[in-house]
Amino acid sequence: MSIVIENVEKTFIDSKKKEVTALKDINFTIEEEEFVVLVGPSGCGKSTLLNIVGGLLSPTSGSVYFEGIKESNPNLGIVFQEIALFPWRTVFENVVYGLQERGVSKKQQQEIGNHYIDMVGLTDFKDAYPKQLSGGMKQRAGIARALAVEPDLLLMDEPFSALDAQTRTLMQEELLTIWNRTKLSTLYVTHNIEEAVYLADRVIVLSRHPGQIKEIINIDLPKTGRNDEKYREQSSKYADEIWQLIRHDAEAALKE
Amino acid sequence: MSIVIENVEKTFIDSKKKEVTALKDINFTIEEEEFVVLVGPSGCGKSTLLNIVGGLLSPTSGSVYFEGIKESNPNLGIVFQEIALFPWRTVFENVVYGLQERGVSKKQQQEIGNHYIDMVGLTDFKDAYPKQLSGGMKQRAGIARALAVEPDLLLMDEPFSALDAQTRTLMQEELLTIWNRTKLSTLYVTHNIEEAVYLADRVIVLSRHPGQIKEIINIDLPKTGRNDEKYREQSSKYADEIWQLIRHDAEAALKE
Amino acid sequence: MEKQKQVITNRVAFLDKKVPFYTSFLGIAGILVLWEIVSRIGIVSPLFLPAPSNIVITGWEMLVSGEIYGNLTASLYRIVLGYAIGAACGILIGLIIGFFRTADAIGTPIVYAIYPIPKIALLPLFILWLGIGELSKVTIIALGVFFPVVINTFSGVKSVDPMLVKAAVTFGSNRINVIRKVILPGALPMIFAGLKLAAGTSLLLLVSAEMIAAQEGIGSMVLHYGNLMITSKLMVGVLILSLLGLIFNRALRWLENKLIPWKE
Amino acid sequence: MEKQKQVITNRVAFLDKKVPFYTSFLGIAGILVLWEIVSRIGIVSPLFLPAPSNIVITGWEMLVSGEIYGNLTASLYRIVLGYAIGAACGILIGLIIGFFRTADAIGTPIVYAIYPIPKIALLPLFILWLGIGELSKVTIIALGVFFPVVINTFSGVKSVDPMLVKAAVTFGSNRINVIRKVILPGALPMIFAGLKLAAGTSLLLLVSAEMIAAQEGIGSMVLHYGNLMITSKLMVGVLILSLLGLIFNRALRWLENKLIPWKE
Amino acid sequence: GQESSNGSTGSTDSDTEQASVDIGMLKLTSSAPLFIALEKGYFEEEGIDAQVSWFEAAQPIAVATAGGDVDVGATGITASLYNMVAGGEELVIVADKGREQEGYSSTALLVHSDSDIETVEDLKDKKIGITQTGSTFHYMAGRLLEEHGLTSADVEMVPVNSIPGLMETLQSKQVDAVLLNEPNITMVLDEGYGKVITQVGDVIDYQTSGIFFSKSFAGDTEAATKFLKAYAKATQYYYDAVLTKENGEIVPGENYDEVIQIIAEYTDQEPAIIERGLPYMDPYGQLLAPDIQTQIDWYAKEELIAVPIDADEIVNTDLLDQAIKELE
Ligand SMILES: Nc1ncnc2c1ncn2[C@@H]1O[C@H](COP(=O)(O)OP(=O)(O)OP(=O)(O)O)[C@@H](O)[C@H]1O
Ligand SMILES: Nc1ncnc2c1ncn2[C@@H]1O[C@H](COP(=O)(O)OP(=O)(O)OP(=O)(O)O)[C@@H](O)[C@H]1O
Ligand SMILES: [Mg+2]
Ligand SMILES: [Mg+2]
Repeated sequence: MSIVIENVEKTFIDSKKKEVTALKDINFTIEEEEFVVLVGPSGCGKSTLLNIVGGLLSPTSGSVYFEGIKESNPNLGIVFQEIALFPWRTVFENVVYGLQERGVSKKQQQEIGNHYIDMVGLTDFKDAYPKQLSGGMKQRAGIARALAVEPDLLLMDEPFSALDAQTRTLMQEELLTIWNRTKLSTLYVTHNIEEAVYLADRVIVLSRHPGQIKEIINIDLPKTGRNDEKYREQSSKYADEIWQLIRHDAEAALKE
Repeated sequence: MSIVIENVEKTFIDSKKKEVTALKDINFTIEEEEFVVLVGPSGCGKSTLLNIVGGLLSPTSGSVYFEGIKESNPNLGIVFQEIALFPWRTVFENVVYGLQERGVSKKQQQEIGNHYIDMVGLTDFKDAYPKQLSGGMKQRAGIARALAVEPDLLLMDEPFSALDAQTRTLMQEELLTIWNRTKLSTLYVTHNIEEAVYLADRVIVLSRHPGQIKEIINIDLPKTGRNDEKYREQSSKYADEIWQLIRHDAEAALKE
Repeated sequence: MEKQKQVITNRVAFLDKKVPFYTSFLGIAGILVLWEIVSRIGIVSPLFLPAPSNIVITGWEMLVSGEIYGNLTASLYRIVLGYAIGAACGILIGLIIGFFRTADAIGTPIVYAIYPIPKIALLPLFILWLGIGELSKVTIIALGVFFPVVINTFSGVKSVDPMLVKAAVTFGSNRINVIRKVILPGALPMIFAGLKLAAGTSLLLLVSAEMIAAQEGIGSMVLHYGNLMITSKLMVGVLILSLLGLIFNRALRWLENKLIPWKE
Repeated sequence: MEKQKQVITNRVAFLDKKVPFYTSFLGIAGILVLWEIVSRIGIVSPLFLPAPSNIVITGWEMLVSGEIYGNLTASLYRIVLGYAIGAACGILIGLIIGFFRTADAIGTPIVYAIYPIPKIALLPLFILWLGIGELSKVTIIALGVFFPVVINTFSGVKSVDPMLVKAAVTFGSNRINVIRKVILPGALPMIFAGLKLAAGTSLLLLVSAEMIAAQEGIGSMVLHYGNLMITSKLMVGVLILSLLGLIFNRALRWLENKLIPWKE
Repeated sequence: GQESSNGSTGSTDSDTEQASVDIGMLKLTSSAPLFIALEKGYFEEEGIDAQVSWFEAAQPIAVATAGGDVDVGATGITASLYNMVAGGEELVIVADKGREQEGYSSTALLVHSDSDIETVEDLKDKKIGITQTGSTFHYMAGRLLEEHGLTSADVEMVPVNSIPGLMETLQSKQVDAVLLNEPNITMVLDEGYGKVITQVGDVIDYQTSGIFFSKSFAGDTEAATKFLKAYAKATQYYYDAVLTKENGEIVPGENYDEVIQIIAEYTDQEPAIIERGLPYMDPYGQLLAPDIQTQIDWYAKEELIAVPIDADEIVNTDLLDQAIKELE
């Protein structure tokens, strides 16, 4: 099973009624059990692309499809940057939301819900409302919610960008641990180049105006232990390479 | 001239009316033209300490003083995490606020204001209101406002934490460029260890419960070009050393 | 040479200034005592300003005589019925124009066209249409409640974070479930804001309507004793209305806390 | 074997549904046309529901005859004066209790004790105290305006980001300048929210007071034609009041945009 | 709202002996004797410097008199007046200023001209429009009903807050009957939408309004008597001019036109309208003293006054008697 993004293009009408091309000629495939990371400067269309893949936006042309899948209605799990937990539901109720909507039995909801809440380490906060959680805990609940539907494709849009640097580092490690247990096909969006290098099997670098694929970089490092002394230099090289690709665009974005 | 932090201790009364010691036995000195960075896990008291030094909070015991200064009323410039620009003032009016309050003449306000707005690259946005600026531009205006009073001590509390990773990298570079021109004594708070290593002459690592100085680390690297290939390994070692000091506390903070 | 030392002191200490806890009581107690004294020693004639003690005693007598009971039930009937009808319609229509674009395009301009009319001005019209009985008064109150509620419900629906709708759809909700599980709870805080706003308006309309066209009710009682210059009984009426307003507000707040435990 | 292909489609497309721009007009226009027809062909007697065209014509006649002018000036005098006094006092006292802790401790409980009284209930009392002339009506309106304004001003002061106060102090402001340059502009948006809320209340109070105790004014004119069952003239009165409400609101919004250009 | 003006036109010579007296009143026909006294200089003759405070409503006059803001008040006698006295305010009623009297048209009960109501008895279960609760209209309606064997509980009294309101609601048939006074009765009859069922004065004698003295002015017997001498002269002048009857018909007296002219000037109204609404007044301004107790008893029975009071507390006929004696 793989997810094919084929000739995707997206134009918006901006506030001055002008047509703006946000994405153009986007073509790539997310293979089974592959972790693909999208990086690029602000406004290059990362979120737009992720939303199109997630079925939350229609492409102007082109299409996105699953290939070689049995189910007629593939499951998607999305983790949002804004977290988007339902404030009126407790952690548990949030996590099992997708299961409820699929008509899964109460008993199974309990089982699956508890399993994933456990996995993200929120067992003690099962019955807490989102407002009672810290930023890091909220995002973990968001991840558990996306995992609970056992998705065919996991989408994450800058899930850790609102967290402080230390929490972020710890969450990246945790995410990798979880991913190693689930091995979900994943499309991950980030601004943070170190994060991309740390997590990705493949990094897709976008340029802006219009958002196009500038480069696709395979990260040839073992999936775990990239932080170790011995890989540090190589990681740092990848990061530098990506930064050189983006830098110019990022500076331009800052001046807008 | 130096700034001495002597035996500072701070206790708060928490919501359950219990006394909580946020800071204990804090002793250090910021030398002239020194860039001191405070790092530590969430809730270790970084902001509390910075506020005490900035005269925005009273220490429970101990004191903070300038030594060997001529003026009777030392100038402070603070850059806040929340930026705290006055929304009803344009960039220019914000930047010259401190000058106005000191009774500086209109003409000099113009001169100094334009100088610092130029320095942070906001000349085109002089007359814009803060709501019209992006996050990065807002923070640059905040920095210009703090510099404009030509402070004896510059205080910065996580100034870049709300920015995206790429903007942050660019802003760090800019800050260093500006600092090299002004050479202000600076106390800088951050969660981000790479940032600390990139900017600091000295890093003070705090532990939590209560906030105490765990270690003071001198960064023996040239002030500019720490990003260069040749220093990258050394930087990375410093960062690792600091991370090992903090990690345990950071994990604990995440579970609260 | 001695080194110069410039200690940094807290310059925002004034923000933390505390006032003794009893100051709050002092204000109200002071006014009441002053008022009592002023009326007692006759600086102001009790005809114009009866002493608080006098008002309380008169109130008790009116309670015992059953006079309050009759007027209060008449008023309560009107306001409860009017408020319930107005709030129910307001929430319903607010949800409809909030969620369906076509209903929004048609309904919103109509709502905003009628909204600025001070509702009491319609009382004579309703008396013409519906007679001078309870119906016209209940309608006026319902109408006065309807508008703040419909507008707040509408804004509430519109202010629901679209991210949450997207999240719900992503996790498999159909449109009905989006309304039921996302739009409705998401709009609830704004709906309550509307209900609270409407509470004040409904009371104002009740009293005005009773003064203009009623023989019974606390409003007409106040006017009646005003005409008769029986100030202490007038004040009892005002006191009852103010208690009514207070209870109304508290009840809504209690309900809000029950229904929106997750509100920050 | 053919590979299976499952295309991902946009599941929130319903959020972007557009309605033709003319739908908004359709609603209002439809109602007006229906109304005109219903009255014209006599399904409903024009005595109860005069046709819109009839109302406009009657309005024009009343304008020419000067009848509207006299009543309108009487009403405008009352509401402008009452609103100005109430708003000025409300802002002033709101700032004082917002900024001085002691004033807060003393003043706030008093404000909240009087707040729930539906102000019109005080009209008979004010007639006793101040006579039946303009003063009692103006006072009622001022009082009705005072409370929402004072409470909003107070919350406005309290809601000013303490970070901004700290920033101002850091950059050398003394307390007076903190009030002038930070608290006041920071509270302005909330003050305007209060002023807008008060606009509706003041109009309601004006009409009620004029219906209860006045010979002149749009409110008493509406009641007068209600008593006479001259529905078209009554409707003209309602129309004027609704225009008054609209203009009032627009004027405040215009002022807000002038005074708070930095508001998001 | 009240405005002060020097009421004594013409004479500006300041007699040192003159006692200054503030009079609070309305621009209504029923204040005619005061207008006459002012206009014809009766007050100066008695050595009184009369100052007039014009009021817009009746109630504040009583309040001002009791409070001593004016020395003399001239207005209607309502439940609120009795409640004021019961509430500790002090004033005394000293003279007549208009009453319902058999044979003289003043206040009447009207129904719509289409109405099938013909007698007061037919009013059972009907709506009667009055101005306000506790007003003179309320009292008259109640007493009319009682004289015809009904009680106020048998009808619905609808307060419409104003006299124009009464006419309007009658015209649109929102009430079945109203009480109205002259000249409004004539206006209704002229427009043809109403008809008179009965004249109040034909059923009861009723002291509708009076002259009040503040406690301190009443205590100044000399000035009070002087004032009442002037007032009594004026009422007599008024009576002779407009209320004299020959063979049961009112005929214009010698000074008829002059009196109408004075009233028209003070009230800013057309003489033709004034002529229709000339209330009955006692020739010597004497109060219908026993009626005051009757009023108090009725209001008390209807629970319109909080604490029953004794008529003796507020009526003082001695001053006027003294004045009349001095005049003769
Ligand atoms: N609904 C919309 N209407 C008009 N233009 C839009 C809309 N959404 C996005 N755009 C434009 O499309 C471009 C891409 O936006 P997008 O949010 O996908 O970028 P991004 O890479 O996610 O940026 P960021 O890093 O800031 O999140 C931007 O120029 C943006 O202004
Ligand atoms: N006003 C206050 N009242 C009570 N406790 C407080 C107050 N301010 C801070 N604290 C407590 O003091 C400790 C230190 O807080 P501080 O904000 O200085 O930490 P920090 O290191 O800046 O954290 P962060 O990294 O999250 O900004 C925390 O435990 C906090 O809960
Ligand atoms: Mg994005
Ligand atoms: Mg902090």
